[in-house]
Amino acid sequence: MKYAYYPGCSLHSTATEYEETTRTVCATLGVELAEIPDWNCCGATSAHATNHLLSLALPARDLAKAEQMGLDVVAPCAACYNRMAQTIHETKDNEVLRHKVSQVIGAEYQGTVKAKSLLEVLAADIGPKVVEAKVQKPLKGLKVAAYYGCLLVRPPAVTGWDDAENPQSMERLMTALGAETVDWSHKTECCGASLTISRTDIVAKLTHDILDAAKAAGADAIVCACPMCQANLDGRQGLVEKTYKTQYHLPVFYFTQLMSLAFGKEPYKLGFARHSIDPRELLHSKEIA
Amino acid sequence: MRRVGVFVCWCGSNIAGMVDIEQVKAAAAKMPNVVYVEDNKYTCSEPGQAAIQKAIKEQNLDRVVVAACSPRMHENTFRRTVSGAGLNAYLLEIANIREHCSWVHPDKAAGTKKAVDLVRRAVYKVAKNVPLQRASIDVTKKALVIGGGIAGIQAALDIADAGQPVVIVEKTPSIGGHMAQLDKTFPTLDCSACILTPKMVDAAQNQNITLMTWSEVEKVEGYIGNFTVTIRKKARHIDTTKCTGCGICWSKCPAKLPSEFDLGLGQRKAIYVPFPQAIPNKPVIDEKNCIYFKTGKCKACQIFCPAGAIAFDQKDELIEEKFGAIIVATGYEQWDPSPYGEYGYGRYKDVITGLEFERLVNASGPTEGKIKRPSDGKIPKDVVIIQCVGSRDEAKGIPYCSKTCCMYSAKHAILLDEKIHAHPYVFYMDVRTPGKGYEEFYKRATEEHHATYIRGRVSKVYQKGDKLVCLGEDTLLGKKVAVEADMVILASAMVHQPAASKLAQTLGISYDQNHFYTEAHAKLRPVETNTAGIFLAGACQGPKDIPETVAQASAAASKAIGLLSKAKLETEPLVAQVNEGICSGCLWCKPICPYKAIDGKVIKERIAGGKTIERTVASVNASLCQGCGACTVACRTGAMNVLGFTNEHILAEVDALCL
Amino acid sequence: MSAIFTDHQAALRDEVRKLLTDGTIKGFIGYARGRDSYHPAPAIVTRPDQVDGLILDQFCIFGLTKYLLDYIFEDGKMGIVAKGCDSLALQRLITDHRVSRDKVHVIGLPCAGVINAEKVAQLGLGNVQKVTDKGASFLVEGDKGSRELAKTEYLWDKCLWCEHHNPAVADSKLGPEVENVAMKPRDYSDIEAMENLPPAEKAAYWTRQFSRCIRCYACRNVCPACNCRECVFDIADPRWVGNTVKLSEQQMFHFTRAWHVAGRCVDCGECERVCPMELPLMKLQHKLQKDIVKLFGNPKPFEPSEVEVLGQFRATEDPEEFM
Amino acid sequence: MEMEVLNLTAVGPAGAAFAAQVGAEAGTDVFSCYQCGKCSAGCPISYAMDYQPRQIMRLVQLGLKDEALKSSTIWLCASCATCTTRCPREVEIATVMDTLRAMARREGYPYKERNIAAFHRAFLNAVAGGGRAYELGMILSYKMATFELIKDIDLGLTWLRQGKLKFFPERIHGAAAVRDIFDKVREIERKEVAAQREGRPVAHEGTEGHS
Amino acid sequence: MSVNEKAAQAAGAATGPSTVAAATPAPEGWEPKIIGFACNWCTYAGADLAGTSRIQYPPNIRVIRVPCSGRINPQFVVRAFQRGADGVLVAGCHPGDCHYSTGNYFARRRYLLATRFIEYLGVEPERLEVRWISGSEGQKFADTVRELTEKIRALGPQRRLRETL
Repeated sequence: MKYAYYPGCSLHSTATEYEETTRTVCATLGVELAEIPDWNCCGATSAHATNHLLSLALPARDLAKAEQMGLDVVAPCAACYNRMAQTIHETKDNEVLRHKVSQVIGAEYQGTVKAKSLLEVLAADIGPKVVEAKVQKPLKGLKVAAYYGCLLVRPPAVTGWDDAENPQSMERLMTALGAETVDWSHKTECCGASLTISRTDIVAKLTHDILDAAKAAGADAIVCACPMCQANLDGRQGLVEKTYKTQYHLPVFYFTQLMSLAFGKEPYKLGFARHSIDPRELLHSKEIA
Repeated sequence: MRRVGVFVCWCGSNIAGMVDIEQVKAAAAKMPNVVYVEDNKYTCSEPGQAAIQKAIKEQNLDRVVVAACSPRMHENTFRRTVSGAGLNAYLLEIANIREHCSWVHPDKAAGTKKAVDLVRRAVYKVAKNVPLQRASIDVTKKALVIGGGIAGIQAALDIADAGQPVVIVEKTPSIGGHMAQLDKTFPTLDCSACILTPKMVDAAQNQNITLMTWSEVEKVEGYIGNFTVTIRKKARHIDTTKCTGCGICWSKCPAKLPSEFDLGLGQRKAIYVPFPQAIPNKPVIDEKNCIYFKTGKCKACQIFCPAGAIAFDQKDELIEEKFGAIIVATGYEQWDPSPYGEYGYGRYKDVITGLEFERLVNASGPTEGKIKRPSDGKIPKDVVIIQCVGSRDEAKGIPYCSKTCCMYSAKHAILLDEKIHAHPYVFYMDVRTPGKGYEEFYKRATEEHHATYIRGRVSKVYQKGDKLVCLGEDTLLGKKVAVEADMVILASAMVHQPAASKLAQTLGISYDQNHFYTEAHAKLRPVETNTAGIFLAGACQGPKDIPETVAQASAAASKAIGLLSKAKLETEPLVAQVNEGICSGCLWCKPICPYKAIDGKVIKERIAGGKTIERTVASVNASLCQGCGACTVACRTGAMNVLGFTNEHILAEVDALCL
Repeated sequence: MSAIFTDHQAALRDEVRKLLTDGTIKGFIGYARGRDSYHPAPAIVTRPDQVDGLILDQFCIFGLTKYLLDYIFEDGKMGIVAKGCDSLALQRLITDHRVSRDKVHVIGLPCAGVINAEKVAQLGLGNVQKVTDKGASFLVEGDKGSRELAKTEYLWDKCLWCEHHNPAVADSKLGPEVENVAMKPRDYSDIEAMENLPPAEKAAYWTRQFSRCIRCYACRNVCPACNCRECVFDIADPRWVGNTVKLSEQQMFHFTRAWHVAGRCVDCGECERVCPMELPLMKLQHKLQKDIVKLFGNPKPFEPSEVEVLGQFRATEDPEEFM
Repeated sequence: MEMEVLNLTAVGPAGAAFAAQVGAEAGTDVFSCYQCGKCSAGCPISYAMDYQPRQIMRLVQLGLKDEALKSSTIWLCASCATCTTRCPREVEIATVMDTLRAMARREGYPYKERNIAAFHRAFLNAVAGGGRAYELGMILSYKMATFELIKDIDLGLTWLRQGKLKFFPERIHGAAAVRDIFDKVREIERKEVAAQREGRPVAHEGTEGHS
Repeated sequence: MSVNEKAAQAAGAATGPSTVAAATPAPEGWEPKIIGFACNWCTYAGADLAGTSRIQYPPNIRVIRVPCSGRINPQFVVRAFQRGADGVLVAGCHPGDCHYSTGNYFARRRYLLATRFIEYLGVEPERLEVRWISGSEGQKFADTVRELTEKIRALGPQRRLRETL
């Protein structure tokens, strides 16, 4: 199984631990990643908040490169995945738009490749059975709340590979790793990542609601599949605790970190030190790391 | 030379506004065979029809063309008009210059040109028309009612009261339908069972009514007045002549399963009557779940049955019977709201449907009428009712209003307050109460029972502790609101029966995009189908409440009674006809006929030299033939034709339109 | 595959004589010598003494079955000789209820292919004396010379892909059955080439063909599937097809003729063979056959069956293109 | 403004044209909305908005362009698409928000949420400059634009220490190609706006953030 | 080929087949003449519904009402072309919905074959449209007529089978 790999900007900056563990997990599971040469930013929310054509053109340049490689794209970042899927969706049956986009990027974009999120590839294409077979150190006793956020599952017309209201793919992966999952209410609520810098107050409230719900459901930690979500839930947790005068201390993992851990990788190689809420104490207490 | 009169209708401004009537008249006057042209503001009105009759007499017309609305609208009207003037009813053609022209083409010049062409088509066609006579056929004096809910029961009782025999075919073990599941009925809050069960008993005891429960319609052949219906009488595994309905068998049966009648909220046995007042009060054995059928062991029912009525070896029976009329009363299903992931039906036990609530509140239901929430049996304090679940939601594939939910939600709100003093919060988009006493009933819910009505669709229901948080917008305030409820009732949509389209195909009737059966005319023929002799009653035709269902059932019954009371039926003469002179007798037409109306027959013929020979030709049974004409295309010679739509007609129409 | 019709000529005569003598048949439809050795003629014999005029040779291409239509109202049986392809034509008449099986006595003639007389006549061999089967070729000896002719080159095209070497309907057979395999697979490449032309070129091609038609109706008259008691082209009211010699009427005529035998054609190719203007009429029939195979999954569209392909349907399996 | 009576007849054809344009650009039928409020109820941010998302839809239906384009709602929308996902009439509300935002920017409406607009501009500047987002540079340029110098300094320093923020931007080889995309998009937009306006004066600030 | 060239080609392809057919220009004021054959129960009712719903469509079509799509002999279609129709619409109930239960299934077989055959004779395939249009599909009827009219307008007059004097 081979994919054109699109890391996206975050995985080269705030989320290097996601990038590293993505590569670790894929190597373990035999998913070959060929990084798209000279990829550019997908434009994220800012592009489609500004100009529709721009929001299609930026991902299209990357997709056109993947077309040349003849490979479907895998993107670990939910936002990048969503922008790519959106571009494919909108240009699929719209030849005029596809040509307009091709003109803008100065290369031919035909719409022949698919874009998948890393979670989809690992949970659906590879599947929990294969994952379970690779587990060396089951994550016994760890209770996680799987958090999907918005961009992995919405809008379903664009994404559509898991249930939009009560997705289960991450739960199935976590169960395969030996962890426990909680059924909770906020797994697809938005954390407001695109406002994290400009309207920190709003983000604090949204993050608070999510953390609250996870805690109430009895989770020890949150596991996610998006560098924005992780940055928000982890990085803003201190602010939330201060603003709302409460304590959570909920570590926020990338699902690939937990997979690597369960596959028996050295914990110190998994970037836990870069988390704002250090998860190592929790992992120690559960005798996982 | 024919003498054709052309009558151009204005239809007020409907046609005249968009088509130049004078131009059409002038063009018509020059068409072959046309000897008279006249226009009229409303040709279908009495003066309009009188004008046609006058012209037929005074101008000695032998053919008539009316250029007006669709023939589907007034062809029969004008057929009566011309026959009233002594002309054969079939010497008439309609040019549809309204639906196909003035209403769809805003360009008057182009529209007028098209109208002229359409008139020419009719003029050319009518020249080929010949007088046709209606034939008469016998009527089997018995009606079939498919479905034993309130619609079917009412229709059967009315037909039986008129002295005609009627058979009710019901697929479940008992008649009663959805109404038997309900607790109270709006707007009077009578107990549903109290008004339904007497009717069920009447149906069972009426000499003219035969009940066939646990039975399904398998095949329908024939035509109005003469349907031959094959009914599958499913094996009950009970000798109903011996069974007394004492109930020992189901008390002894060890196999417990969720009860369909209680929507899974209660249990039944593998041998069961669906509910205590079931009619007939004789059980059935559910083969799939019966321990004896699964393992060959048990037979507890047989051992304990004092009447010796258990018959494990009973088989399905196919019964063929003749009927003159069929009433379809197959009802509806409540929509399964699982596709609303955001409401958590199926995920949270205390999110239930309206029909489930009916069972919870029903004295003969699984909780004996105590409103307890399914998860922990707690009596709820705050209850949210969400209206339009499924209904009016195109994203969920149900674009229509289910019509009954506003009222039953108000009823649920009243019952919640009355029975357990719970506080009902009703999320609605519109409250629709167009019915006698309905608005007053809604008023009672809000004023006397203090139900909180919130205008807005709930966006999400989620569990928080032992509460279900319902997030909505109060759109009248423009504020997001949350209700922390103990139980949530989803007023789920009324949808078609799962097998509705299959039955439609068996019957040869049509259904709409929502799989409700289509009436012959939305306003003027609301209980008839396009297939003569088949009528509709109740929610199989579209969402309906009980009063409306009963009214429609009686209407359908009166149509059926009218049909059955005739000694003979007149048939449409527009059927296939064989020109025996040129028929080769190849009979390739025969397998194409859906009504098995074509067969070979041997005719005798004198040929050159004075010899008489025998040869086979195709022959059409005119009372079986419905005039579809599929056979004609298989006939290379053109020996097979359909009267009214002959090859001569259509070729002339093509030529007229291509001029 | 060795079978030479001439070898069975004597046996045929004997059998016909016997059948006529014992009253099994009241007449026999066969071949007689025509204007030269390449062109046999149809012959009807009713008396034993006429039987020696019957011939059989490797040029007996045309089917005789359609003559049976002249006898359907007469008492007694007619005899007929039929190759594999002719037997399909007979089946056509029987399934169309035009000829009743019990009124015809069929002498079957297993056939390894018929020589294209038009091609051989060009070779200047004079009147043919003898034909010998050499496996892949025929040795044709004429009074002005002899040649060994490769079957793949000198048989009629339809014989090359024929899968009906042995008669499907027969009361008796002349000689042993021959191996029933096609010499080459049925090939629709000429049809496909035609399909791939742009509309204007297709139109130009057919205009060239149809404008030559003289409406002699030979194609209709010879066709075993054109067996109506009264032909649509002869019916005046309604007149489906005008009978003036005009291009548009010729087109209508050829569309109608081809369409009327769509799914019923037995692929005998007689229409094209008899056309005096050499119109490629089988190009129409083969197009219909090809599509019937593809659309309705009927691998043998030219074998008459109880229900014709357009007289049946499969609700869910038939292609749906009209949504 | 709030106390004024909205004169619906005064909206006229321009209002209808606005509604039609929003529908066309967003590729959705704005008139399908029947004001059930499910969008607002599910919106995580609606509490902070001046108009509920449902009310924005209503403003668009009524052709009240100024009210819609001056609202904070269109800027606060985080594009989570919960509204679109749950809409019973299949209206793509999130796309309508995108459309209104782009329209407001194009037509020079004052940003109700200056900070959010500044963030988007800073982000795109970074992408247009080097082909990829460059968080530190972007954050610094955002802070220069918004004078929010102190806010988030803790988190920023932590992230720098953890290596989550880099001191130097990644530049891709195709940076020029990416910049070209921005230029072409701006050019197309300029032409389309001009065509739309047909002679009406084009009066708004620069069409692109990175200029 | 550059992106621009491809785009231009795609744009050209989108306007429909205009290659050979348009070689002879349409006479001034020419309007496509389209004959529709519609079954009484579905398509004719659908066309009526387009009328009652006031859904506008081009006035180029003239409908002949027949009981069932199974009644529509392909020879009628060729006759229409012969007599000068530029396009023909054959329409009936959706499969499974035939008022006579099976008529449209026979029609489907016949027209699967006839459309191909008529095309084979050199008539542009766009000129013969077969569609299932139900009684509730007034919009589909109007859309079908509009699309067919546009396609035929692009093709120009039908001369292939047309009777010439």
